[in-house]
Amino acid sequence: MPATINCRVQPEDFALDHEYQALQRQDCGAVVLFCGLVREQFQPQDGPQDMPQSGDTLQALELEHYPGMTEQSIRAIAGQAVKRFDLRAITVIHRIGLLPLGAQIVLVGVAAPHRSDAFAACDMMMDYLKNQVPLWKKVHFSTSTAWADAKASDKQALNRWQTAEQNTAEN
Amino acid sequence: MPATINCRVQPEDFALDHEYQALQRQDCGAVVLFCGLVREQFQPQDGPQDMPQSGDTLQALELEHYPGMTEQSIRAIAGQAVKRFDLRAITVIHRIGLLPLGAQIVLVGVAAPHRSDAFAACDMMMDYLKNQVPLWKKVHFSTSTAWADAKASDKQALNRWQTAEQNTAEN
Amino acid sequence: MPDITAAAIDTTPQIKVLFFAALREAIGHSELQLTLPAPLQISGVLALLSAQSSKVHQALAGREVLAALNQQLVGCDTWVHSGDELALFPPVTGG
Amino acid sequence: MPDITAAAIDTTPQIKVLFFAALREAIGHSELQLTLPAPLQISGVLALLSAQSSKVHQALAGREVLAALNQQLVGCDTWVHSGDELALFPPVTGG
Repeated sequence: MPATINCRVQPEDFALDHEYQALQRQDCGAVVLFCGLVREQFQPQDGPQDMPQSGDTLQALELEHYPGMTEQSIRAIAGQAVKRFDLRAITVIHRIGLLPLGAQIVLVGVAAPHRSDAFAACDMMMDYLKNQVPLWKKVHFSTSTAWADAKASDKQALNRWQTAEQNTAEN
Repeated sequence: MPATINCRVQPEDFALDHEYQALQRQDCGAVVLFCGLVREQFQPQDGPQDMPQSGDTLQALELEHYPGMTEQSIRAIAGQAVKRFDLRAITVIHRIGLLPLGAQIVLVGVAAPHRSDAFAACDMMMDYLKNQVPLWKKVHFSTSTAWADAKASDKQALNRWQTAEQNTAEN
Repeated sequence: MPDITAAAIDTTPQIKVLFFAALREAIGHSELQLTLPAPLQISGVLALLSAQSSKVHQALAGREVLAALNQQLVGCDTWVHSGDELALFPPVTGG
Repeated sequence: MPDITAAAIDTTPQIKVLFFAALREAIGHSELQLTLPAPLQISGVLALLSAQSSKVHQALAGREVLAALNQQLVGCDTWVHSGDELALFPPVTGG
């Protein structure tokens, strides 16, 4: 069954409730929504990250992207999700530009007849988004800035889906 | 770190946006929301279920529960999630009574510093909710009613978490 | 015989039994008080209920039944004590 | 030598190279046009860029760099053709 795919890359904020309403379908018993938010962060100094050592905390995240490729790669990820799971509607919104503490960064929403597809698809799309979409975060502290480092855990998370893909192809 | 747990069993509808706002924390980069909705369903007759054979479709779901135990077992599930994952806030709302087509049935919302915890906790709580909370669905068609059957797939889904629990205990 | 056993105990051991959903409808009651003739496991309570009423017997026969004792899901080998609240119901279908 | 090779080809093979994020800041440019002296893989383009500018050399050295050719993520052994858009950037950190 065809799925409605709605992908946007924009500086503007989005309204979760509006996107939730738009995702609903009569044949869908499950809607899963992931929202990524700008969370507090402490300037890394001598100690381990995320520890309040320097006193300087995150003021905002700046999101840079590769116009054209960003939209295209998000759409490709949604297309993969639709091929792999039984879905009826997908919404992916990623914001760019300067986003203050607490701001919404990203929304991935999925409507499906059954919850297992909705959960897996939302989870998978986030993993692809973290690893394959040309977006970069610059952390603005009050007196300095630093580019966010890619996390090994994000790469590992992606492997879950790629291994499963290969297994499916082999069987 | 302590997590705020908010569990409700109620006939009244809920506002997703309100619950989403209430879940947000400065140290949480991830919010995952699951919404279960009354989806269309066809009266099972000669053919396989979910096929429009009889022409009679679902008008409403009636949710019966075991007052006291329902609330207690939902709270226990939330407690398990907090023990197992790094979470800051959980909201579980389950509606009871007569719910028409398209109505919201259940909300499970989780706020966590990182998305892997939020996804896993939300997914796990739904599996426990489907298998261990004393709630029953009666399907109202226009000319008849039928109690919903428990699904083997829900039981299998629960095994994922129980196996992992045992593995964790063994290691 | 069961009546003599019950009378021999100081206070008559009674439990509350609740039925839900399809089981409640099949039995036609949502609640009853049951006097225990002797210490019983839940499986024994089910046998006792079936012996007392053909309607209950029919409702329980061939049906998967879950049990909650004092609002905790338990297995059918759990012992029941006086004053307990025993709930019997079909597999749950919420969420 | 490279100039002679380039001149021997009918139209001068040129590509557009884009830099993003930390790499863009380190190099000080977001975009440049590059003349290909010969058919090259992306690894060859990286070597050529490093040879042309010490700033690029420093920016690329010891840094994990991803490549997108015409807006598709590709490996460094991918061949680059005239008119291609090659983007170079650090591992992505969106989402």
